[in-house]
This record gives sequence, C-alpha cells and structure tokens, in this order.
Amino acid sequence: MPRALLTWIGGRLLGAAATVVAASVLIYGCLRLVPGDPVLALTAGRRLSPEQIEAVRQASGLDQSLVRGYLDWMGGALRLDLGLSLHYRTEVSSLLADRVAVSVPLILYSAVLAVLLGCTLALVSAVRGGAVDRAASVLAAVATATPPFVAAVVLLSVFAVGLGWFPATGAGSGFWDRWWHLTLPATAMAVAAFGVLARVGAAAFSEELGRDHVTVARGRGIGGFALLRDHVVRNALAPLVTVIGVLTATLFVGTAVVETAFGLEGVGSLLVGSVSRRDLPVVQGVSLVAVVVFVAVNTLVDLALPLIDPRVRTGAVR
Amino acid sequence: MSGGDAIRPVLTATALTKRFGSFTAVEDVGFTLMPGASLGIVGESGSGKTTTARILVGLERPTSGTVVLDGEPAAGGGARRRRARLIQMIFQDPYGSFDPRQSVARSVEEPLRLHFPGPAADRHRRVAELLDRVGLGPREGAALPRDLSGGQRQRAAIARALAVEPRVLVLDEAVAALDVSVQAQILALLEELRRDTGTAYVFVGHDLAVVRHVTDEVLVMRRGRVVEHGDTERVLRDPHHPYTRLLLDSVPSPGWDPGRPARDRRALDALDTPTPTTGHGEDQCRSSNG
Amino acid sequence: MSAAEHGPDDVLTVRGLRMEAGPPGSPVPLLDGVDLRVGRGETVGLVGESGSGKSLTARAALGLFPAGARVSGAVTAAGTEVIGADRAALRGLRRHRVSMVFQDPRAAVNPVRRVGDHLTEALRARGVPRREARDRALDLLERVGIRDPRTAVRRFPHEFSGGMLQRVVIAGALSTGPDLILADEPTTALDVTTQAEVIALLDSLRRERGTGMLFVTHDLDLAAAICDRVHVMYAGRIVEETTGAELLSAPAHPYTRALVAASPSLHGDRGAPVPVAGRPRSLAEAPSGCSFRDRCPAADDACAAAVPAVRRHGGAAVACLRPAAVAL
Amino acid sequence: SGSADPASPEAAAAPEITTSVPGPTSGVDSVTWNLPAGEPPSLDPAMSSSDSASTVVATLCEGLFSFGPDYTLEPALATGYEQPDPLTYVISLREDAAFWNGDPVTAQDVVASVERLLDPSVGAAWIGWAARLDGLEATGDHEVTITLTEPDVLVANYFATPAFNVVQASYAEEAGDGFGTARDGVMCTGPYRFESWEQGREITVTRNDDWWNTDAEVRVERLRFTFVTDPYAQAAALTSGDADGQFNVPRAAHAQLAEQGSMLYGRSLAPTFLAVVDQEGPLSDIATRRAIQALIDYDGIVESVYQGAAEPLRALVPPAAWGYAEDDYREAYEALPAPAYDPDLALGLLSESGTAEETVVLAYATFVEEETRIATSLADNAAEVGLHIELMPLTAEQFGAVFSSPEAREGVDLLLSTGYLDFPEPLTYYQYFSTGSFYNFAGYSDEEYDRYISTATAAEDPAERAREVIGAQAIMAEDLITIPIASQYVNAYHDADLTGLVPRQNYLYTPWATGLGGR
Amino acid sequence: MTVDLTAVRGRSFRARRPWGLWAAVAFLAAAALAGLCAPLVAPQAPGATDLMNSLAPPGTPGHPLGTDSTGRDVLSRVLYGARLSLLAPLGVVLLASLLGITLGLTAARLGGWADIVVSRGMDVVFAFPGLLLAMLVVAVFGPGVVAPVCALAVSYTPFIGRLVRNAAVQEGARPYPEAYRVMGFGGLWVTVRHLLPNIAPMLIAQGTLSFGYALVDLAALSYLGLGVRPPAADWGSMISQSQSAILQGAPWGALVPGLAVLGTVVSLIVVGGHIGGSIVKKGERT
Ligand SMILES: Nc1ncnc2c1ncn2[C@@H]1O[C@H](COP(=O)(O)OP(=O)(O)OP(=O)(O)O)[C@@H](O)[C@H]1O
Ligand SMILES: Nc1ncnc2c1ncn2[C@@H]1O[C@H](COP(=O)(O)OP(=O)(O)OP(=O)(O)O)[C@@H](O)[C@H]1O
Ligand SMILES: [Mg+2]
Ligand SMILES: [Mg+2]
Repeated sequence: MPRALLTWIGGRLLGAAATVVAASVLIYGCLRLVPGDPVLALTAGRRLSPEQIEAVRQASGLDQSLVRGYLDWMGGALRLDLGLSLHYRTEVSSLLADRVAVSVPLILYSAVLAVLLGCTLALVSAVRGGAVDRAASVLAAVATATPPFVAAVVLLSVFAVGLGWFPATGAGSGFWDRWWHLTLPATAMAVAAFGVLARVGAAAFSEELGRDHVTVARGRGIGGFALLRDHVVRNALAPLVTVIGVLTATLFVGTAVVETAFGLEGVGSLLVGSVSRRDLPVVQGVSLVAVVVFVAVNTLVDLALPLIDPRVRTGAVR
Repeated sequence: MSGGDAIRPVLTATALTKRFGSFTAVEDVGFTLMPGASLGIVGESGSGKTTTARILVGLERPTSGTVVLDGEPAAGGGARRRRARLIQMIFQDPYGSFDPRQSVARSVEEPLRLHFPGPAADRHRRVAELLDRVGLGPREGAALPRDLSGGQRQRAAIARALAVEPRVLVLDEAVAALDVSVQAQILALLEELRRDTGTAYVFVGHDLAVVRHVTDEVLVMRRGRVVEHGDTERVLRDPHHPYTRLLLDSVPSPGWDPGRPARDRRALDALDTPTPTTGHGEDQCRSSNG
Repeated sequence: MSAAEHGPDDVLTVRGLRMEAGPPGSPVPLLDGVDLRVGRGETVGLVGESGSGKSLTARAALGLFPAGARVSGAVTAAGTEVIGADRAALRGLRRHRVSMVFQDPRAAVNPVRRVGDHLTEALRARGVPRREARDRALDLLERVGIRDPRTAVRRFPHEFSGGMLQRVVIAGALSTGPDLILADEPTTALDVTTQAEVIALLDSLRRERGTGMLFVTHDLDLAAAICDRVHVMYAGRIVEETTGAELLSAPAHPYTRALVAASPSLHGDRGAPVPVAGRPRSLAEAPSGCSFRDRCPAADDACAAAVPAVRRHGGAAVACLRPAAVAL
Repeated sequence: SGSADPASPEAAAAPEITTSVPGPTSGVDSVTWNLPAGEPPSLDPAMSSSDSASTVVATLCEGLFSFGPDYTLEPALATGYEQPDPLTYVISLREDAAFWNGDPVTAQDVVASVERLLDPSVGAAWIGWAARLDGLEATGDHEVTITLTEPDVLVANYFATPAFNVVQASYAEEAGDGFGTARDGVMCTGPYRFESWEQGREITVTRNDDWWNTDAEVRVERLRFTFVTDPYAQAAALTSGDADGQFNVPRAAHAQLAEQGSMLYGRSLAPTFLAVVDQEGPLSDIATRRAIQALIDYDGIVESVYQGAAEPLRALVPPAAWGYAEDDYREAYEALPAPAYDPDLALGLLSESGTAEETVVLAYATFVEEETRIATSLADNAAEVGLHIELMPLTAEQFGAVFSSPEAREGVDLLLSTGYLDFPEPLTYYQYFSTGSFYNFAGYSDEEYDRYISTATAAEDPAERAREVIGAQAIMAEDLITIPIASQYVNAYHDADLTGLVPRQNYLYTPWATGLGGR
Repeated sequence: MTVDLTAVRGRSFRARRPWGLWAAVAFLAAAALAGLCAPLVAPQAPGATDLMNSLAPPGTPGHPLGTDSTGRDVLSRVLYGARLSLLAPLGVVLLASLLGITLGLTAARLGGWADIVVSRGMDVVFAFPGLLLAMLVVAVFGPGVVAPVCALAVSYTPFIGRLVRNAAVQEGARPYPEAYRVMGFGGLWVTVRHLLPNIAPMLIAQGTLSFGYALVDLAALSYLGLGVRPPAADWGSMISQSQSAILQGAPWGALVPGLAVLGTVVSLIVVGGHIGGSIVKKGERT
C-alpha cells in the first residue's frame, strides 16, 4: 500500500476518533446543562430519601468536577460501562445489549429494502426517462415526505389489522419469524430513505449516463446490462454510498418512531421512553452509541470510497 | 535604467521563484517590460507560464524574487489598489471571469467605482465609451455574460481591464479558447489598443504562431525555467535551445514529419536524466493535479 | 460532391445526411445534406469552427445520434447501412469494424475502472476469452508506445498524463482491428509536442493496417499536413472538399479562404491574421441560402436565393456561386 | 363549548359491568398478555407500585393474605391473625408453603421481606402503613407479631397488598441490587414462577405446580408478558391476535374489540378528580372552586371521553369503594348535590368571586389521553365564561414529581389526576387531606375534618367508622378542596377462546391469572 | 434528515410545462396564507371543544372536515396549526442558515487552520442526527418547541455550512473572484458582494429542502409527545392526538393534518428541486 494511502487512512481514523470524543463531551456536557440542580432532573418523580439522592449524585459523578466526571464516564464507556439506568436500575450497557438485538436487524432490513428498491427505481427512471422518470420522481418525493409514523399507521391499518398478513407487534424469534415480524416496521422506516435514495440515485445515474465515457462505451458496442453495470452503476456508487452513509442516521433515529408505533422494544423506543422519563444515563448511553455507529458507518464509507473511486486514493478528487 | 529622462521600464521581474510544497513551479524567472512593449511567454503545459503571470498581478506571492511596477516594488496586501491601477489581467476563460449575475456593463463599471469615485453619470458615459472601444454596443452591455458569445465576452473582459487604464496587461491564453475567425478579431483589437494606449502586454500562450504575431520579445519556459529569451522573430527563426527547436518542429506544416519531435524529445529528456532507467518517465505518471 | 469517385473500397460513405432535433413542431436543424467518403487507408480531414457539426457527422458514422434527433440520408460504414440499422447490426459494426477516438481522453475513459478493463472490454464483449483479451491488451499498449504495459494495465486513468491516456484510448480503438477510425479532435487537448507524437502514432498505425481515418479538427495547418483530402464544414453543411495540399495554398470557398487568412502562421510569410466579421454560426442560426453569406464580403442577393450547388473548382468541389472570386 | 343538551342521541350505551363469567373448561398452553404501561423496571415486589410491575408480580409473589372478590381477606401465606389488643397483630403462617426452589417459607423470611420494604434505601412505595409501627418480629417458626404505637384499623388491609409480599430472604440478600432485575429475577411462592425476562421483548412466567393452594386449578401453563405501549399498536396487537389480552385497553379500541373477543368491565375504586394544589392563589375563593365544578362537562366526559364506561362522581370516593356500611354511605352520597355542567351558574359564581380575573394553572398528565381531553374541555368551557385556565401538560416523570417534590408543584393551582384505593376503605382517601398529610398539597386544615378522620382511624366498628368518614366527606364536598369528576370502570380484554376473568381493581395484588383458562 | 443538495440538483420536475411547480408553489402559498389568515377563514375557534359532538364526520354542518375526539373542529385546527407547523421549521432553517453561512464563509475565506477547525466542528455536529440531538435537548430541558428548534437548527448547520463552504471554495476557484482581486477589490467585498449572491440559489434550494425535513422532524417529535405542548398544536401533535380515533373509524382527525404535512413537504421538495435544477441549467449554458 502506498504511504500516502496509509497516511490518509490513518487521518480518517484519527478524525473519526476525534469526532467521537468531541461528541461525547457534548453528550456528557448536556447533563450539566440541566437547569437547576441536575440531580433533581435525575431523581424527578421518584420518592427518594436524602441518602438515596446523595447516592444518585455520586453514581452520576455530579459530586465531581466536570472534567473528572467526564473522564470517569468516558472511561466507563470504554469498558462498556455506561452507568446505571435510574428507571430500570440495571446497567445501561446490558439494557442496550438486549435491545440492539431488535434494532440492528430492523435497521439492516430496512436499509436493504431502501437501498434495493430505491436504487432500482432510480435506475429505471434514469434509463427510461420521460414519463417513467416523472412518475418515479413524484413517487420518490411523496415517499421522502412521508413521516415514518404516518407510514407506520397506514401499514398497520392495512397489512396487520386489515389484511392480517403481518403481525402488528413484537420482534419474533428465529430467523424467518423475525423476518416476518420486522417486515412492516422495516418498511415504515425505509419509506423516507427509499425516497431520498430514489431521488439522489436517479440524479447520479442520469448524470453518469450523460457522461462521455458512456457514449464512448456505446460507440464501442458495449450495451445493455454490461454498460449499466460497468459504466453507470459502478460510477454512481461513490455518491450513492455517501448518501447511504448519511441515511443510516435517519434509520437509526427512525427506530425511535417506528419501534414506538409497532410496540418493539428496541434502542429507539428505549431512547424515547428514557427521554420522557428523563432517565439521563440511558439517554446519554443511547446517544453515544448512536453517534459511534453513525461515525463508524461514515468512516467505513469514507474508507470504502477509494475502492469505489480510485481517484480518491491520490487525493485527485475530494 | 532608472536614470533621468530615459524611459524606465514599466515592469521589472527579478529572479521570481515559486514553490508549492516541494514542487518548484517557477524558478529564477526575470525580465523587463518597457511601456508599450509586448512580451510573450511560451512553453508546454505545466511549464509555469500561468504561475508567472499570477505572480505579476499579485494573485500569487513569489517564494522569492521581486516585481517592480513603474519603478516601485509591488508589495503584497496594502498596495493592492496601486497595483491594480498599473497592471491588469485577462483570463483564458472569459465566461468564468465575470460574475454570472451581473450585466457586462455593471461588471465594467465596478472597477471604475472603486478607482474613480465620482458622479454616476460620468461613470456610465465612460462604460459606454469603453464598451464601444472594444466593439460592444449598449445591447451587449445590458446582457448577462451567459448571453454573449465567447468573443464578445473576451471583448468585455478587455474593456473591464482597460477601465482602470493600466500600464500593463497580462493576457493568459486570452485567445486560446476562441475560434480562429474570432481569435483574429481579438488579436486585431489588441494590436489596435496597444497602438492607441501604449499599454504594455505580457502575452502568455502556447500557440507559437499567435505569439509570433503579437509579441516583440519572447520567453521560452520549460519546467519552470526560462530556457530561451529574445526577440520573437529571432527566436522563432533561429532557435538556440533544443527545446525551442522541439516546440517549433512540433507545429504542423506542409511536409511535416510528426515523428521528428518525438525523437527530439526523447533525446532532450535523455539529456535531463543522466540515468534513463528510472522506470516510467514523469510524463507517464502525473503529479497530483487532475 | 465526391459521389462520383465513390468506390467499393470505401470504408465510409455519407450521402445527403440531414439531422434535426427539437420537437417536431419547431425543429432545430443540425446538419443539412452532408456528403463525404473515406477510402481504405485514406486520411480524410473534417475542419470547421465550433458548432459547425463536425462531431455530429463523425458520430453518425457509428449510429450515435443525439437523443430524439431525426435523421435522413445514407451512412454506410464498413459496408453496413447505419441509418435504420437494428441494435445487433450496430453493435456488430461498433465491436468489429469502426472505432472512435475522442477529443478529451480523460472524459472518454471510465475514471473508476482500470486501464486494462478499458482495453479488454470491447474484446470481451465480442466473446474473446479473458486471458486472450489481456494478452492482446498488453500487446496493444506496447504498440502505442507505453513502457511497461504490465503495470500500465493495472493502473487507473488518472495516473496517466493526457498524452499517455490518449495513447491508451487509441490502443482501445485499435483493439478490435477496425477498418475505420473516427478521430474527433484527438489532439486538441494536448500539448503541441505531445500532439506530434500522437499524430505520428496514428499515422503509422494507419499506414501499417490500411485503416481509413476520418480526422476531425479545427486546425487547418494540421489538416493540411496530414490529410489526403479535407472537407470544410460551416453551419451544418460541407462547403468545400479539397486536397490536403491545396487547402492552404488554394482555398476555393470564401469561408475556407477567410479561415486560412485568419489563422496566424508560424512558418510562412503570411501577414497578420485577418479578422472575419461576425461569429461562427450553427445551422439553426444560419441565414437562408448560403449560410456564410452574412459574413462573406462577396455575397449578394443571389447567395440568398438557395443553398449553392456544389461545383468543381480546380481540384476542389465547392458549394459557392463564385468560388475564389474575391481576394481577401 | 360544553354540551347544553344532556341526552345526545349519539351517546354511547353504557357498557355492562361484568360480575361473573363462565369458568374455564380446558387448559391453555400459553397466553400472551400485554402490559400497556410498558416494560416494568423491576419485578421486585418492593418496586411494584407501577401497573406493569404489579400485574406481573401479582402472578408471582404473594403476601400474607389475599383479597377475595369482595375484598374480604382470604388466607394466603398466613392462615389467619389474632388481635389480642388493638395494638398487636399475631399472624400465624401456613406451614406447607414453599418457595419455587423448594425451600420452606419461614417467619424469618416474612420479617426480612417486610423489613426490606421498610428500608428507605430500597425506596419502596409501600411504607405508608408503617407510620404507627412499633415492632415486627418472628415470635415462632410460623408466627409473626406486629405491634403499633397507636391503633390503626387500616393496617390489616395491607396484609393483602404487596407491602407484605414475601420473598426469600437469602435469595434477596445474595442478589442484592440485582434482585428483581432481568438477570436475577425474584424468588417467591406464587402460582407462577419466574422463568425468563428477555429485556425489551417479554417476560415469561410458568405455572408453579407445587403451589400450596391445591384448591385452585391453574389452567394456563405459561404467561408471556409483552410491552406494547403505543395505543394504536396495542389495538393492532389485540385485534390481530399477537396479544391475547390486557388490562386497560385503549378506549378507542373498545367497540372493535368487543366484537371479536371479550371486552370486560368492572367498577373501580378509582376516582378522577381535580385537587387544589395551591389554596392561596386564584382558588382561594370558594366561589371560583364551585364555578370550576360547574364548568365540568360531566355528561360529555362520561359519554364521550369514557364512552359510557364510567360514572360521574358526587364525592371523591366512588361507590364501589364502600366496603362496609354500604347503606349509610349510599344515603350520604345521594344527599350530596348531583354536579352538572352549568355555565350560567358558573358565570354567576364568578361574578361573586374575588379571584375570577386570575389565571388558574391546571396540571395534568399527557400520557393519559382521557385526562388530556378532560383538561382541554374544562379550559375551553372556562374560557367561555371568562375564566382563564392555563393548561400545564406534564410527562409521566414530571407528573410523578408533582407528588413527591414541592418544587415541582410550584405555580400549579389545580391538579387533574386519577388515584385509586388499594382496598374499599373510604377512610384511606379522606385521610390524605387531614392536616399535615403528605398528599395534602394545598395545606388544607380544618379542625372538624381532622377530628372526624382521627376518630375514624381508631374506630373498630364499621358503622361508627362510616359515620365519621361521612362527616369528613360532607366537609370535603362543601370546601371543594378536591373536585370529583368521575370514576371509570376497570376494563380488560381477552380473546374469544379464553374465559374466567372478572376484572376488578385488585388484579394488581391478587393472582388474577389463576382463574383464566380455555372456554 | 437532510442530504446534500449537490447530489440531487439538476434533475426532476423539469417538465416543459412545470405544472408540478405551480401546484407546489400554490400549495405552499395556501398553507402560509392559511396560517396568516386563520382567524378570518377558520369556521370555529381552534380550541373550542364540544365533547358531545366529538368525532363528527366531515360534512357535519359547521365542521366541513369533521371534529376530533374532543369535539374540536378539524379544519380550524389545521388552519391554525399551520402557524406553528410552518414557523418552527422556518426558525430552524433561518437559524441554521445564519450559522451555516457564517461558518461556511469563514472556513472558505480564511482556509488553512480555520477551515480545518470549522470543518471538523461541523463533522462533530453532523454526527448527531437532528432528531437525536432534539431528543437529547428535550431530555435535558423538558418537552417544548424552542429547545428542539434550536437543536435541529444546530444539527442542520453542517449541511448548510458544508454546502456554503464547498460552494464558496468552488465558486472562489472560478476566475471571477480573482478577476475582482486583480481589479483591486478586497476579499471580504468579493465574498459578500459576489460569492454569496452566486451561491444563494443553491442555498435557497437547500434551505427549502431543510425546511421540509425540519417539518417532518418536528412532527415526529410532536408525535412522540416530546414536542409542542398542548393546547398549542402543530400538525404533528394533531396526528398523534387523533391517531387512536382511526380505530373508531374516524381517520379524518389524523388524515387532514397528515395530508397537510405530506403536501407541504412534497411541495417543498418540488420547489427546492426546481431551484436546484435551474442552477445547473444556468451553468449548462456556458
Ligand atoms: N496552487 C498550486 N499548488 C500546487 N501546484 C501548482 C499550483 N498551481 C500550479 N501548480 C503546478 O505548477 C506547475 C506550473 O503550472 P502553471 O499553471 O503555471 O503551468 P502553465 O505553464 O500555465 O500550463 P498550462 O499550459 O497547462 O496552462 C504545474 O505542474 C502545476 O501543477
Ligand atoms: N443533442 C443535441 N441536441 C441539439 N443540438 C445539438 C446536439 N448535439 C449538438 N447539437 C448542436 O449541433 C451543432 C453542431 O454540434 P457539433 O458538436 O457537431 O459541433 P462541432 O463542429 O463538433 O463543434 P466543436 O468544434 O465545438 O466540437 C451545435 O450547434 C450544437 O449545439
Ligand atoms: Mg496556464
Ligand atoms: Mg466537436
């Protein structure tokens, strides 16, 4: 591997780490922003004795300086110890671990749906053009504009209650059962991402279709599938992958809405519940995980870009 | 040179060197330009022509070396306005050098407002004059740059540069993007302006034929250095440096042998690199700009 | 115009090519009655200023028409009638008989694929096995003067200089062993010295293989130097066909003459370039009758009547009522 | 505006109260029961003050006694108690009871369990009864003695609540903080044993075949508790059969569910009412309080908000909570004026009031849809007669804080809430409003009222107690420190294949699932 | 969520006769007008309850679009709801634009370290999806509108900031800013007088899209009960309040505000796409 490439990869990784650290400072700092005594926010609604309040204060590091408290929290986070949930009184990390098992398949499933359907629609609309393109762009715009909770209500009414094809709630167990259970929530979550991808994809594909090298390839007798695969899709991959990276954020927070609507106990509904319960250790833990996941995905995308577009490697692009 | 009544050079460049990181784009370039004179800079792509031009107008700060304008050194920052009054530039891409949102007349007016504050009516009169001078009417003046042809845009760019009545005009590939018939129009206009206003030109280009027609003196650059400097007719008729000869041989003409420049070039490259077994030549492996 | 000399040896004949774009209600004419031919082993130039329709004509030989364009006339490339040909026939033509080299090599090569893929792609498309295609690619790179082809095939386009990349493109064009090469300004983006090398390469290949070449350029000196015959185009029409030797020395059409006069010369004793009034036109903007008449000093009412017919004038065929009548 | 026309043609027919259902005839492998309040934070009985936790814990753990259908104490881990004097309770324990792991239940376990609950660091909500506790000790292998400092007739009721749930002392100690969590679960004696808790997904309990109560035939082999909280998702889950049943079905789904399974109703011990939180501010004038009562759209609330599954209230304690001296209570209740929506009356009252110009801040919980609607309607009705009621919507946690911290009550004048009685003893509720009581947020203090309450607290004789309570109730109705609105029915749904459930308030403390089975 | 406009521009909705565009503009104008003139056009007061007339179907006299579960007039509420539903996202976009333009131009103009610091800072904020940041803020400050609007504005800032930075760098690389410098003008002057106006259309297009995304994000927050507090109402909270009535066969309470959200966001996408598209069109003519 060339030295420049290694330096570049190192730079990206370092940047990602710096981003996560800065984000964690923000997340931790939030607790200290609570108006009034933060411990009141932590104990709100719980009938606690002064001793208990003192215990909470200590457990949350509120008796320490901001820096000390942050270092303890972050140190714990590095050992996968994110503190205790005030509501569940169990470790945040074990709460998360259980819920990740619901949310991760959900996110992956809906990502696959959004990417496959979105890119297919984009390709069809770019290749066909004309009325097909116009219809597709209307569909894509409507999909982009459909909030996940609206999609959830519609899907529930039609497919779970009306037709009874899919279960309304629960995450299922076993591969197929889970797949079957997660279909509606994944679809509800995928709608907006699908719309965005269809729009961005159509733009990227049609831009590539209009490039000279595509004409040249046509002029050399390359056509049909091979042309699309080698000269259009392959080239549009870089912008698409970048957008997909950004969309993971949408999907991640989409779980908050969709899991609530479908009665799934995943990371998203844990976050929503903890926000309204002001269970700050959990909120901080989920936020940190969300940020780490998002940064990780986008760093992976960044690292994958040189494989997709060799020009990135020498810094000729970007 | 600076003595008494003798005409002093309007522009003197001394030992200009510009490095980008470890890469030397321009090295030890120097020349003087007398009022109303025309100097050509030629060379292959990447030889440092544009960089030199940008140093002259102050868009690039030289790593070392000085530019003296009308007897005074052109320092950076603070002297920007004085420098602007003395030296102006025409870019290769006439469209890109206009704010696409402004009418051509407004673009020409803008430097007038900066350098000659005064009543608006005077300014408008002057704009009309300038446009007329380069062969543009009020209709073209009111148009946006995108509604004009390439030639018209380049005329407008010249009008704008002339607005501040500079002593020196730097033209970087100013006619390279134009069709031959239009190119001839612009060249004729430039020649006429030089006669009438006594503006001195630094004409950067790679087309030797054009340079031959518009300059009195020429610098031949290769890899950032001046390899030959002299009277244009002399250089083109009787090149001293093998590189200049290579350039001349590369220009097609009846009975032309395209194979010869290739052979000459290999010979020249071999001269530069005493040990020719360094893998692939620098022409095969591009540097970072792309 | 050169229809009379049209022989069975021709690799390309274009007759009465008309092209129109835009909605049927308000058509935009692009080309009008273009005639030209390229014989086996012959280099034919197509010169003119921008927008005159040179690229449209060259691409028509491959059946690459602008989307939505209406085309009429006859284009026969390497024995195949292109207009109205079905996909399979066109594909066969493109894969086996005709290749194209474009102005900007950087735009013509897919930037994200390896150079080797570009070279083998056309071969693979016509069913050549992978190994064989690769060997052929190495061979071709060697031929176009790229040192160390084995490393070169694994490199990406951006790792090559413009000149080297144009060599790669030429190698790609040659990979199928075509009868006809359409070179659309293959050297405009290159330095003069590199231009010479690329021209030398194309010329030697043409000579070895007897390939016909349609060479599109706006550099009159270049066309005159390397072409057997030259077609001059203005506003979507061919206005003059002449020999390379006579292009500069005895231009017949006023437009050709104007072009020659406007081109600054390096070697000759021609004076300063003489400007031509107005600016180049596309066919859609051109006046009725002779499209050059609004810029032509010799034009009169007769020129407006109709598009001038082609007539012989010395060794040239000219579409002008009074060829060589005016001194410029 | 409110409903001027009391008998709207579209008024929903009042649902029928379920008093008895056919018994089950067959066993069922598994029943999925949804917990609409979401996943319980813990299964520790000490923490079981939330609906979700109680519903599950009630199937797992038992106290000394249990409530019968009419809230009489029935033996559970205790066989009975004696009261040698009003200050002493001697409880004899069952000898054949064992924890799920086979260890016998000892008096030490009982004492340890109760003491654990009283430990402030555990933070149990069940410490109210112990205000007059003097001593608690094991006085034999199967005997526990409790002594009080002053007589308190209410204490015995608590024997059947989670306050006296028994967990294995050694297990609880070993588990420490983990007790009740998904990892360690609990160790109790009830009809079901804790099997697994997949956090975020479900809690599974299986039948305890060694339960001491061999009379009861437990038909359902396994209960799976799910945690769907979104009302729409709950309805979808119940309709589609993903869940077999739940308590507290979202009201919007009642009509639809009644058609496909059993939608059951029971009268509850729960009043929904307005409590004056600040006696000094805009509500200091009794006329304003009475005006507010006249602005409550009682009919609209019962018929539209609760869809008929509720009854309007004249007093704070609903009729279902008259656990004794029922006739006396009824007579007194019926003597109270029937409140009704009367904007003209309100207008008149406000014109007399000295505080009518001031803004009344009404706090309510947004997570109870019905209460949001009641608050919204009240504020609008008030606006029409020129009284400004400012709504202060609270999240679950903020709402909880109102009950525990004075800071959270800052600025609140009026609180809309639904409380419930753990057992049918009206005194419990009225006690809260005596001088100095924890829940007496307004700082209400009336000598006569306090006298009634303290006499009642010591009154062994039900008739005597009822007389005192009725006295307090009358004062309360006059002073309107709380403004009663309605008592909604307890409701439950299960699908058509099941039977055996009579919904009662006490599902939270009694092993409600033991009656359930196949039709 | 937001996606860089640069990837989307230049396509879609460029039919020869832009019916779609006009329909979208008309819809947005109508929505804005509805918010402005709600008191004049609404048949009822938005908060007027009537429990005995709840869930009245559309077409009921006095309630053209029916009533919700508290008997409030759906039409009036949607009209009044337009105020908060449109103002809050507008606040987000304006705030984000202010921050984004300032930061983006600073980074582009100063370059070097300033550029690196600003860009990395924006990367950090970028790592917080808008809704997450909003929820974090709600967890700290409690539900409401102001805090989430600020949080969303901050989380949208990198999108605008990066766009401005890249556009300014790109635009700055064209010859005309240099031409102005050669004419003797200062960098700040060129930035403000020439660069900013030239990237404005792109900014407006991105702002339009961000407006739509902010609308959806805020609606989601209201839906989760973490946003607007009653009795104030926006379309999102109306949907969530009326969602369960769907079970009672009364979908209009959720449907009408749902369509209002959908229509507004689709219209914004159409308009934004058009503005973005015309930027490219203009460029194509060079
Ligand atoms: N800002 C810069 N940073 C790094 N390298 C630069 C920069 N500007 C120019 N160069 C390099 O300096 C060298 C000279 O560039 P310059 O533009 O002056 O050449 P030129 O003679 O004008 O070529 P052309 O004929 O292609 O315009 C080139 O190799 C170029 O890559
Ligand atoms: N797809 C198309 N649709 C409509 N008009 C077109 C299309 N392609 C080309 N044209 C027009 O046809 C005319 C001829 O174009 P062409 O590309 O053949 O010119 P050219 O002679 O190759 O010019 P250049 O020297 O600039 O390459 C131009 O005016 C151009 O605008
Ligand atoms: Mg240059
Ligand atoms: Mg062309």
